[in-house]
Amino acid sequence: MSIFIEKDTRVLIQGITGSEGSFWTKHILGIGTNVVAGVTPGKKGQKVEGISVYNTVREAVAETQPDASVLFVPPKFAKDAVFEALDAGIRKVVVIAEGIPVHDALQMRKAAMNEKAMVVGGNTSGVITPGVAMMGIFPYWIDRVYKQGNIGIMTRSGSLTNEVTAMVIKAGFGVSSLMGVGGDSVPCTRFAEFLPLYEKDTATQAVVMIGELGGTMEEEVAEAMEAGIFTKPLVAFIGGRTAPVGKKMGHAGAIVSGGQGTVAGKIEALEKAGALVADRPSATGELLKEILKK
Amino acid sequence: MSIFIEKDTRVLIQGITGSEGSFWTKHILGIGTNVVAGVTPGKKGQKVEGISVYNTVREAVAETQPDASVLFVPPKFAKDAVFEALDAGIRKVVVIAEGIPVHDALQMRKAAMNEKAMVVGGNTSGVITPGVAMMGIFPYWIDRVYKQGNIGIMTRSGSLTNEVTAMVIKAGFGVSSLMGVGGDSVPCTRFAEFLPLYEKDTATQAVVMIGELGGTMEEEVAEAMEAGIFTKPLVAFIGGRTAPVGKKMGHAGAIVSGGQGTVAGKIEALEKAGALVADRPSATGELLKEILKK
Amino acid sequence: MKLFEYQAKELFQEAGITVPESVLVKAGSSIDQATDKIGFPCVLKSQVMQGGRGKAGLIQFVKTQSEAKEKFDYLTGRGVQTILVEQAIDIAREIYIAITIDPVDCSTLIMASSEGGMDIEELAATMPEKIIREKVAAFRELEIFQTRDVMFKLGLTGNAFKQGVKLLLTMFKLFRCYDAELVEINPLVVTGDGNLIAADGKFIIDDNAGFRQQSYSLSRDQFDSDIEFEAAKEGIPYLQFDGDIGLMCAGAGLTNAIYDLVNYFGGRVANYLEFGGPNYRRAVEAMEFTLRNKPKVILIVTFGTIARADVMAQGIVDAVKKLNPEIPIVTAIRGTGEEEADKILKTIGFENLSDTEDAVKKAVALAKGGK
Amino acid sequence: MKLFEYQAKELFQEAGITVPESVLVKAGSSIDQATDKIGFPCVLKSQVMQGGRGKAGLIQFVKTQSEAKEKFDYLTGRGVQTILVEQAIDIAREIYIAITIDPVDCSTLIMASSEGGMDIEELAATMPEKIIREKVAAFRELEIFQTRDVMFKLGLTGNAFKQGVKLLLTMFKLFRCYDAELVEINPLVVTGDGNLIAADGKFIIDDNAGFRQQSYSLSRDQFDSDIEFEAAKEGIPYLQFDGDIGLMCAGAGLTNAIYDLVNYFGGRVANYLEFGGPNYRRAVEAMEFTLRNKPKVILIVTFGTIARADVMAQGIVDAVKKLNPEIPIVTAIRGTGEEEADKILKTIGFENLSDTEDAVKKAVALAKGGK
Repeated sequence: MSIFIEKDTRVLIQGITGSEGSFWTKHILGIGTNVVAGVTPGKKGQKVEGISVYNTVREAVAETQPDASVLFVPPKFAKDAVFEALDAGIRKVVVIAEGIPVHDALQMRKAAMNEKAMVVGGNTSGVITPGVAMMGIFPYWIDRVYKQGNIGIMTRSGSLTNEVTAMVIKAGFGVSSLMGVGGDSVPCTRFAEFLPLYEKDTATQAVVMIGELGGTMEEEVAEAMEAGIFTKPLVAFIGGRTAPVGKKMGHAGAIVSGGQGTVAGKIEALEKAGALVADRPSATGELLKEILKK
Repeated sequence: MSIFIEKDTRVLIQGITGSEGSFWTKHILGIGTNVVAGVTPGKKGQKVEGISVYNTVREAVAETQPDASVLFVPPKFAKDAVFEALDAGIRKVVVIAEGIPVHDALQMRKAAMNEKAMVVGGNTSGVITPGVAMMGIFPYWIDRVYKQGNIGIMTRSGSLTNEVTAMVIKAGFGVSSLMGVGGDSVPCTRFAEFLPLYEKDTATQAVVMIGELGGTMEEEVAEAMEAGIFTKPLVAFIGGRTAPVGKKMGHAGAIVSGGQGTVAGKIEALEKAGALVADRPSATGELLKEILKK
Repeated sequence: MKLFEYQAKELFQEAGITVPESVLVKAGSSIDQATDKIGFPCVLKSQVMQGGRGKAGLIQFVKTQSEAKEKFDYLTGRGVQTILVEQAIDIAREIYIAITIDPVDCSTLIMASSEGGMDIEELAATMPEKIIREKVAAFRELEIFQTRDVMFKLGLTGNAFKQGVKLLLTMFKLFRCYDAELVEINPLVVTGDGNLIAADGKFIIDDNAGFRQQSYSLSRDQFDSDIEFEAAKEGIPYLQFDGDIGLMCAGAGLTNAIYDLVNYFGGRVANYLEFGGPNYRRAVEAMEFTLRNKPKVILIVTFGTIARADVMAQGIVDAVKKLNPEIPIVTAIRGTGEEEADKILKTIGFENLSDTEDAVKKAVALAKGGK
Repeated sequence: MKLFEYQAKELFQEAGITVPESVLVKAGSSIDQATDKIGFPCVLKSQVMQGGRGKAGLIQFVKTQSEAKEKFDYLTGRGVQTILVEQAIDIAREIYIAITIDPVDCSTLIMASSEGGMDIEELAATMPEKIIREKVAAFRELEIFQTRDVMFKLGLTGNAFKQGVKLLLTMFKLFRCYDAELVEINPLVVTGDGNLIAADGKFIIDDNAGFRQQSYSLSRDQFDSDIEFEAAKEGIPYLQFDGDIGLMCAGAGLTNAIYDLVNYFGGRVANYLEFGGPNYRRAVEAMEFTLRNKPKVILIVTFGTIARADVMAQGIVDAVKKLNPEIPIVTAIRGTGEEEADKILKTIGFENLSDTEDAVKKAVALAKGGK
């Protein structure tokens, strides 16, 4: 079971003929994902790793009925590609591109909300159900990170996800659904919006959230827990505890302004809501054990 | 009973201090309408016919909780005024202004659809429940036209409405709710969208539709009848039977292009759906008698 | 406001849409400079509002200087005021493309067809499946993927495809910026070397948006008659017909209905004139225009609310006194102040009727020489 | 890209927002021409990125020529490169007004307060009820009624009200057109004679939208240090601190976590440098920048997918050979190709660690003189 992508989810790859697109198509197929079609305008009739390429998403949808689409398109075309997927009726979209203009992201998220669709990203590694399928760019072949299990992981980061997930695995757990919310200041889907899905997912026993300074996404998770929308155990690691205020360190989303989005504030809110917060990545595994014993 | 405005409907008047606004406020009050507030930016504190004026609709709503608003604003500001009413939570709006740009009207109708609101007009005399209340500019004091009764009237016209309604009254009927859809090519609410309201309105026994050449509104009414959405008797008069094709005669909406919107086509569709169509205004009353005998 | 072809093409060119090279020549001047610049073969295109210019002989293809002069004289001889002299283009394919509105779902509607050159109405009637439709909801923009979709469906490739994407985005911008009701290119030509050229252009700007749009002056060629042109300049809606009953009515819907009733009772309308709305105090001008097409009778029917019956009646009295029309006048001026109107009209011996059909029947009888 | 005050005001002025009359003067040139033009009293405003310029003495009010020269020398003496000489304004009231985004409901967020001059963060903390908020959903435009609402709430009347409506619409247009993350006027001054003047301006343009925005060249005054400025020109994210452990990490999130871990284990960071993403093949430049703040140890931690561990390891080997750093280097380069990375690093005697905490602890110990 998964909250986003299953063995039989019919996956479309937009931008499949590009260098990134074709490289990752191989790996997306490698893990076992059910890729049904690819799209690159003007490349109709080509094949990538045996997958048929169409000119438009509408064509691909008419021919192959995909349920979900992962986008390997440059950031300046991300908005158009998301709109194209939504227009064609696709309701699950993953946007890998890093460097999407904020104003575009606002429209992408709004369009997704209007269509009751879930657009994940941008600036994300994507979504993976280890051992089953993925829409994204995960090194699933590294066993000490990508192992199947009962822990849902949601993250704003890339490399740090590998780091923290490795600690979860080391503690004896595995991953049900890993959702990369992305590192931008306007992610199209926010942490708290994944919670109802994890809540009803029988394969997920607990959730690990890899957050960081800036924004209010972690606070929203605390609110959802307080409101009873999410009742499973949750362990968080929040990066940027000691980051200097006002400096844009790393992710676009990772900036503190006006006393909002401080790590201290996030930790306080989460602990008040019943989450355990790891003070360093290596503590995540132990806290998971602790919270699951309760 | 009425499909839009009752004795106790709390009515706001936007543009109340203008010459048209203040003139018609007197008459709107005269028929018995429950006017609770007026709005003209910058005129807060003034009174018009004893009605308090506010600067913004939000203020008026906070203080007086109107349910509906009638707009006496120039056509170039109609869109802004409609958006202001919708923004403040008002879900029934009547737009009198003639000469609203088509692109503005598209946005007004779309905004109304998004908010599940009913915006009537523009270029309309408005809405009246004779003997009870009105939001518009009707000479309700002319008895041979504005008499209470059981016939719903919906119309694209102004003067012609007086003409046809007089014939309905002459035949011994009265009017339940008269809805002026307006003479523009993009009315914010279309004929067929009033039908579900007339259908469930116990005060309405039959409906008279005053249509004209151009557009597809009358055809949509026929479709609604065929689909069983509207099952009460309907008599129509359609102006422009002999109008020369391609000439813009009168209303912006009254133009035939590409074989669409001809009076002949409208009559055929309506008769097929079970409506009776009057060949001249004076026939309307007789046809009403005939159809109600069935 | 419907623009002339040359005005539409000016807007296209400013916005970056390729149009054929051309020179505008006025009747009365010489065509030589234009043909010197454009060269041969070229096309003389009459700048008139009339549709079907080709069939009507209003577009002339010429190969020589003498032929150009001859056809130019022929066209101006037919009353054409302005002629666009345009280079002939190397046509490989003709495409239809237009933007208009859909009032039901509030969208901007793009229509395209690989069967260019044909009238869209004709196309809709004969080959509806050949019409590509693409919609843009109110508050939304035309997205690039939509333009690609249209161009793939039109079967464009290479340069023409890229130009098509850009062209459609540009047309859309023009449509929104200029408050257009219609922007149409028909035919949009794919040339032998694979470029797109807008060979014709229709552009209708919403009159109601005049306050925020650049203004075009009215010109005689936009109208079918002198009287219509002059009435339009005065802001009085007027249409000229070939009957003998002059209508002065108030309210667009009522005027249409009266027009129908005149025909219903066997009469024929000389003109349609809207004497309501902002013009209800302008009886003198309205009657002057009504008299110009030499009707045998004037029929005045109103049923106004804002346009007060008494004010209109007084206007008619003044007009009659000033203009002394030597034809009968039938009035049915009702609505706000109608009792006062009856009295006012009585002062000049007019019996103001209350029933519309009675008034129409009387006018028809009078036109036929009865009373 | 955060613009300088004078750049923000240039955009304001072009768009029709009134700003004080001013002249820009570079360090090293004379202020005389500027003050001749502007007159006295006037204000010398240092064009630096730093907040709280007033308190820091970077804004100087001067009344005479000699005072102007003195303060100019004082400011340039403190390293300020560019000074805006601006007329003093007659201040009746100060207003705060800004536009930013709300990422949760996807709206453009207008914030205003009649308590101008104060920092919005300060205001939010001390008088949140004084902040007027107005939202515009994505795909929608700012409507006039919304601007009126804001101006009424700000208590503006007459001319200032009308100017305020126009100003806010203009700010909104600038915000959308320029892909801004923030457009702020604080204070927006109501003058004694009831006009609005933008006395200060903040403008942040989204770096990700560079492809469709006019470009501003990077300047030293936008950065806190020379190294940060030079790294930015090279496209390498770099921040300078005052510790002794130089970080070369890949991935923003991981780098942040390593920064925390160094502090956690009692170390202090000398610099933050992102050696991932597009820069993972640029080990030599990255190490050069890392060495410039004279760290006692370099800590390299990565866990990459696209940024291959073997490529990065080889880069480190090349950099060490080329730069010969005389300080210890600790590596934990993991992810795609990590086994190969171990082997590559072994060729220069490095033991590539697999555990992040081990690596951090080792670096902290080395910085403290241990091993």
